[in-house]
Amino acid sequence: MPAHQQSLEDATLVSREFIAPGFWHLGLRSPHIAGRAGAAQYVAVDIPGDFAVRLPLGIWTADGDTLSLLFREWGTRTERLARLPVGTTLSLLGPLGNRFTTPTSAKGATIVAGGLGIVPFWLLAKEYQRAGIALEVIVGARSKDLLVGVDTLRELGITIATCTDDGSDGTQGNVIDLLRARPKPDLIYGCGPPAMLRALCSFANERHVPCQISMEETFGCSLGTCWGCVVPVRRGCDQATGYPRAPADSRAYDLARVCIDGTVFQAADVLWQR
Amino acid sequence: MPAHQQSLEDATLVSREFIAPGFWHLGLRSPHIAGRAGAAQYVAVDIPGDFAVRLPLGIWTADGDTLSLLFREWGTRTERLARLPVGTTLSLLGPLGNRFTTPTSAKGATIVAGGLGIVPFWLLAKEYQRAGIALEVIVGARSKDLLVGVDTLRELGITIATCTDDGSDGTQGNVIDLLRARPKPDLIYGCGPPAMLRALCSFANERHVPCQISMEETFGCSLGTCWGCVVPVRRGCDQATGYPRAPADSRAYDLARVCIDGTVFQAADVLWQR
Amino acid sequence: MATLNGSAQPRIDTRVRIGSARLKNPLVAASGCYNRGAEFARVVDPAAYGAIVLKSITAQPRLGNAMPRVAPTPAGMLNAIGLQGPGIEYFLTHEAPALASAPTAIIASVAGFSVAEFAAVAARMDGLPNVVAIELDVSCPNVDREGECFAADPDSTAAVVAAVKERVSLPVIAKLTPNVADIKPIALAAQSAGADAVSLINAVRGMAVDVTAARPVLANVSGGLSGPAIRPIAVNAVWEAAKVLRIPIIGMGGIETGRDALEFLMAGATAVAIGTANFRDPLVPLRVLRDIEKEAERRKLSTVAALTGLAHPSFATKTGTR
Amino acid sequence: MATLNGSAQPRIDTRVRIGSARLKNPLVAASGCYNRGAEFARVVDPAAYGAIVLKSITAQPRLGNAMPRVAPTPAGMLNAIGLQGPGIEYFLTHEAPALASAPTAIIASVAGFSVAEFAAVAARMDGLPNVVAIELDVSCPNVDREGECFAADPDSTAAVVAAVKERVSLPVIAKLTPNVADIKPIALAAQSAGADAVSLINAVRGMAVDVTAARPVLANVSGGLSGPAIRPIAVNAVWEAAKVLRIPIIGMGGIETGRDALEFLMAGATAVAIGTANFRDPLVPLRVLRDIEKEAERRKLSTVAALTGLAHPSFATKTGTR
Ligand SMILES: Cc1cc2nc3c(=O)[nH]c(=O)nc-3n(C[C@H](O)[C@H](O)[C@H](O)COP(=O)(O)OP(=O)(O)OC[C@H]3O[C@@H](n4cnc5c(N)ncnc54)[C@H](O)[C@@H]3O)c2cc1C
Ligand SMILES: Cc1cc2nc3c(=O)[nH]c(=O)nc-3n(C[C@H](O)[C@H](O)[C@H](O)COP(=O)(O)OP(=O)(O)OC[C@H]3O[C@@H](n4cnc5c(N)ncnc54)[C@H](O)[C@@H]3O)c2cc1C
Ligand SMILES: Cc1cc2nc3c(=O)[nH]c(=O)nc-3n(C[C@H](O)[C@H](O)[C@H](O)COP(=O)(O)O)c2cc1C
Ligand SMILES: Cc1cc2nc3c(=O)[nH]c(=O)nc-3n(C[C@H](O)[C@H](O)[C@H](O)COP(=O)(O)O)c2cc1C
Ligand code: FES
Ligand code: FES
Repeated sequence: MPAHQQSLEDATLVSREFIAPGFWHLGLRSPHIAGRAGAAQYVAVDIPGDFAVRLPLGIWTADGDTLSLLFREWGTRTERLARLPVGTTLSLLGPLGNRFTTPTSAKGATIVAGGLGIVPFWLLAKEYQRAGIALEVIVGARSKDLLVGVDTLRELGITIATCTDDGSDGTQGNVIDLLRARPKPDLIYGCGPPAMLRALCSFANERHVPCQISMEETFGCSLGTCWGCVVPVRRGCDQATGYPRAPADSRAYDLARVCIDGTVFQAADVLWQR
Repeated sequence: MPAHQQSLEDATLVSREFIAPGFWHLGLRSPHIAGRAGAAQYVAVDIPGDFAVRLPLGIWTADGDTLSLLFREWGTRTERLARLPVGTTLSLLGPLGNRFTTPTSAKGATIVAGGLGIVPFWLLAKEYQRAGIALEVIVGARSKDLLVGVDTLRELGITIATCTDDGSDGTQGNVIDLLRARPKPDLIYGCGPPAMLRALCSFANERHVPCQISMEETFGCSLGTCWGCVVPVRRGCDQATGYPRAPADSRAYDLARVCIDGTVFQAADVLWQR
Repeated sequence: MATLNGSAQPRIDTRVRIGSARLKNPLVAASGCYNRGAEFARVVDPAAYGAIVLKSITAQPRLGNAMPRVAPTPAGMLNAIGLQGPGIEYFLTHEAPALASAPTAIIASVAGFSVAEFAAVAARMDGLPNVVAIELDVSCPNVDREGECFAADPDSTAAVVAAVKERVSLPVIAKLTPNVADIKPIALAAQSAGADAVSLINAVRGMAVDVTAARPVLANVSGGLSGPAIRPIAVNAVWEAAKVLRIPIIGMGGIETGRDALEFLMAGATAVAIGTANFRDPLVPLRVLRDIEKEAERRKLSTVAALTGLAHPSFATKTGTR
Repeated sequence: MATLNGSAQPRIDTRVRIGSARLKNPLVAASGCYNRGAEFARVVDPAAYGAIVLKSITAQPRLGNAMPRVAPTPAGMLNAIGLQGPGIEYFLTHEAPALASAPTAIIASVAGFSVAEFAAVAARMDGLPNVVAIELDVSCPNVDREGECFAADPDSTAAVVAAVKERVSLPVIAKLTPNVADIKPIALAAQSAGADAVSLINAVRGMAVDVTAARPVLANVSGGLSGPAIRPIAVNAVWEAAKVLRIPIIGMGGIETGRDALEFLMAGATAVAIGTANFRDPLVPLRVLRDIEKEAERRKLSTVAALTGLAHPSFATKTGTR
């Protein structure tokens, strides 16, 4: 299974681009990881400094021996990462996690991204282009300045509908509003903040549209061993959740690890409340 | 008092040179500090990484807006420092500590350095050259591979006698042996490991030769506030030791802070045993 | 003298109260790390601090421990200075007069090895120029009780606080150690005995081994761990104490940034102290104060004091005093 | 599969003894950080470890705490997993059989909320394939004694150890918490009750505040601090315990390099465990073992065991058993 071929690789920072206040785009030469990266996979970065655990970041683009990261300055680790000079060597572990799957039978699919939830979709869009399957993309954010990566995705020749809560870019409203206003999609992919994903899952589940979402939690190990990143999923679902299971007698779910059993889950399998 | 004009300066690493196994020479553009550096002064370096206190390192050369450091990989901080790429910005605090003084009346002086104890003497040699006063230099080490910086000092046109414990360079023996074999000096400057300095002080004190030594201890603050770096000195000596004094009733000494009351002390003032 | 770019006029009220003492802002230079600020004055104005806590003073002069006394550790440092100091007599004669020209409010710190020693030394600190409060470093071994650390025990802590309160009129702050299974009973004992505030935390017991020499790095073997490494331990201590206390807490342990200080304030501290971070960045009080003010503004609060306990459920039901 | 350049054939004997258990080398993967090693096997051979300690198993299945359960901190991390696990029944049926093909020796770990629970679960671990010892995570709250942590109290610790010793034949290791004023009485109580070794230390209590959201980062509020930040605290605990114990100590807390591991060995540990560092660098056991061997060679020692206690005065007078 290709998702399980991982490398610990010393990558070189080859480019560093400020794309909007607080948002950065880094290029890293990392042949082993770039060559195997799939949509929704991520790398765990050992940020130089006083950090004892790696930082998980989604793989944005991957081309030849280079991959790129698109991230926001959230806190201490991402701030540090944003300030490293080109030429720095960074230890990466990856590609980690499972991938979005592209059903060979698909007639077309809709991507729904919220803010930086756009990250897994450059690689997915490339896959769809290769497979010649139609794709529509909806990207939303609170306001225009939080809509990043859209231009890069458009460069692939993809039509993208945008929306913002405040109407500063595209339609005013959220991605679910946009989705509702359209014909029912055959297949949905989603990534974004928890509230958006939850609404997206309700939408898809109510209409019985197959839907894959890529989830996020705070990670410890990024490797599946610390059990720091769990999400309750329906028992007996697709995900090979491994142990430990929820107590069989009381709850009809397993706790899956986002880092290794995901980050991709079927909307129908995710249980949003415990 | 010039020694008290200090800066907190963002310096740029402009050169990085491996000079012998475990020994490095770094050039730093740091105009404010380089412009004011005196012999035996040091900088406190904020090494990037998980270090909560600054690393004290002696100023080796200072020329125009650039100063250089000559150091060994002792442990985690110096190892990290040795691996920073040229172009890195480093926060320096300095120049710190007092300086060797050059008596205007001096006819000549002898420098005695052990290993990396050579560091304060490039600046002192320049001062002596400017003042036109004769200088002889003795440098010793355990073996040839621990004798660093000697060539740079020779480039100033200075004659240097070397000795090693194992005879792998210069005379076999230690610096005190060499000193003993010569005419009594008018003035001695010393820097090196504690055992050497102690022997040097005995030598100078017994013969009533004025002698200034630059001492070293593990520093916390490098600023004179943590009291982590004290050395007992004769009460009423040159050093403005500040408080706290030793109990007046029981001990005839003060505890001086190496970081701010030193690093330079008069051999006659240092008390080697408590 | 350094100032920070973009540090505009304070738009919010930064004053805080520690008992009857008023500090112009909630930043305190921690005991043992700042002397009276003079050494820092070459790089930063020590008046940036709302108060400076002096190095703890003992009855007798003390030489402290043998060298080495400090050691760097990951994200921290160990110190085993051993309460070096000139003793109260020398302090009063030679140093106290200079407090009249102190750059900011002064908190005197007292350490002792018996209840009587604490009371006697503290009494002589009362009324010194610019001294607005007295902090009791009860983290030293209690010779009255077989060398156990005062602050490891509620009764010993209470005994020291009560004895001092009887002799001084200034607000009294008990500085507690984190080297206990539960800080709450100790903090409560200090409060019941009349403490006007508690300082949390003193350094955490730790040690390092020099593996080249195969011996402890510190001559004293063990020492106190300070710096960012201990911040989660310190924030937890403040949070726990804030569950049960009415009196204000001065939080400390590893503060290097405004974000770090906000952790303590939101966990229930009224003021914060900064120690080790001064050694790495003397400008730390300027940065921290600016960022605390920014956060208060962002939250549309008119006082820094309103940040206290924001993350703490206990504060929803508490009122005024902090 | 990664290997390290320059790691030559071991020239010295790396074996150590923990009670009657023999480990091929003194490196142990810490409980809760390594599962059975399978996840790491893609990057490093888990057989690099002399033993792997399993995640602590409880009597009943447990879902653990709500999310978030982990948080990065300076030179460390906080975790509040809350002993998530399938419970002993599920473990025995579905997981224990796979231990037959474990890459190295296995140490089972038991957690419980009453003395009886510890004894019952431990008894069922005795005799599982490749399991060479049983570690007792006595750092959980004791429901028999009003929720106080077992390892905060010598008697509770002794009660657990004694009850387990009666039921199992494998060596028993008591894993103690650093959240106490003095580790010595607890360690001695474990030894007197029959423990064959102690593990020092479990994570240190701490917490972090999310200042943007103004709430604790962890849903559980507090958690266990691990990683390099706590190393000085851990080395000190080992040093203190080594003053009074005859039984071997497994030292842990922030080990990332050979130098770090040597601090523990020289302070008195017979073996060392590595937890958090695996997350940052899965190759850590290779690096650490190579560097420990190098140090033993540099000192012309023929066994790694001879490094134990090198910095510790108590060891000059002790003999053989470690
Ligand atoms: C599999 C995976 C892939 C990821 N990919 C990306 C990516 O491609 N680009 C990217 O920018 N981030 C990504 N993240 C998120 C990133 O790893 C986290 O935001 C991380 O916490 C940032 O670390 P930090 O130390 O900089 O901030 P922290 O110190 O952890 O956080 C600082 C502050 O920001 C808040 N915060 C942190 N992260 C988030 C968040 N995600 N949403 C809302 N608030 C937050 C915290 O609550 C806190 O107040 C990914 C996370 C996972 C698990
Ligand atoms: C004022 C001053 C000026 C200095 N100037 C220089 C300089 O110009 N060049 C230079 O190389 N160093 C210099 N030093 C020494 C340097 O600051 C220390 O060696 C420092 O401890 C190295 O930090 P580290 O974290 O790399 O090693 P640490 O982790 O502190 O030490 C690692 C190991 O090395 C040993 N060790 C550390 N330092 C020394 C030492 N000086 N002698 C013998 N053993 C030691 C320790 O015992 C330990 O085993 C100076 C120190 C002072 C106080
Ligand atoms: C070098 C040094 C000396 C200290 N001396 C004292 C002291 O005399 N009295 C005291 O109460 N605390 C003393 N402390 C503890 C600090 O005041 C503070 O509580 C602790 O260092 C945690 O804060 P920090 O991490 O910001 O340094 C000292 C700390 C250091 C680092
Ligand atoms: C995510 C995580 C989970 C842990 N779970 C357990 C556990 O179940 N039982 C236990 O005894 N210790 C547990 N620990 C503690 C570790 O075994 C170890 O004692 C501690 O982390 C210190 O070592 P380190 O700094 O090398 O991680 C856990 C630690 C972490 C980081
Ligand atoms: S982050 Fe450790 S199990 Fe997922
Ligand atoms: S290093 Fe702090 S007083 Fe000298």
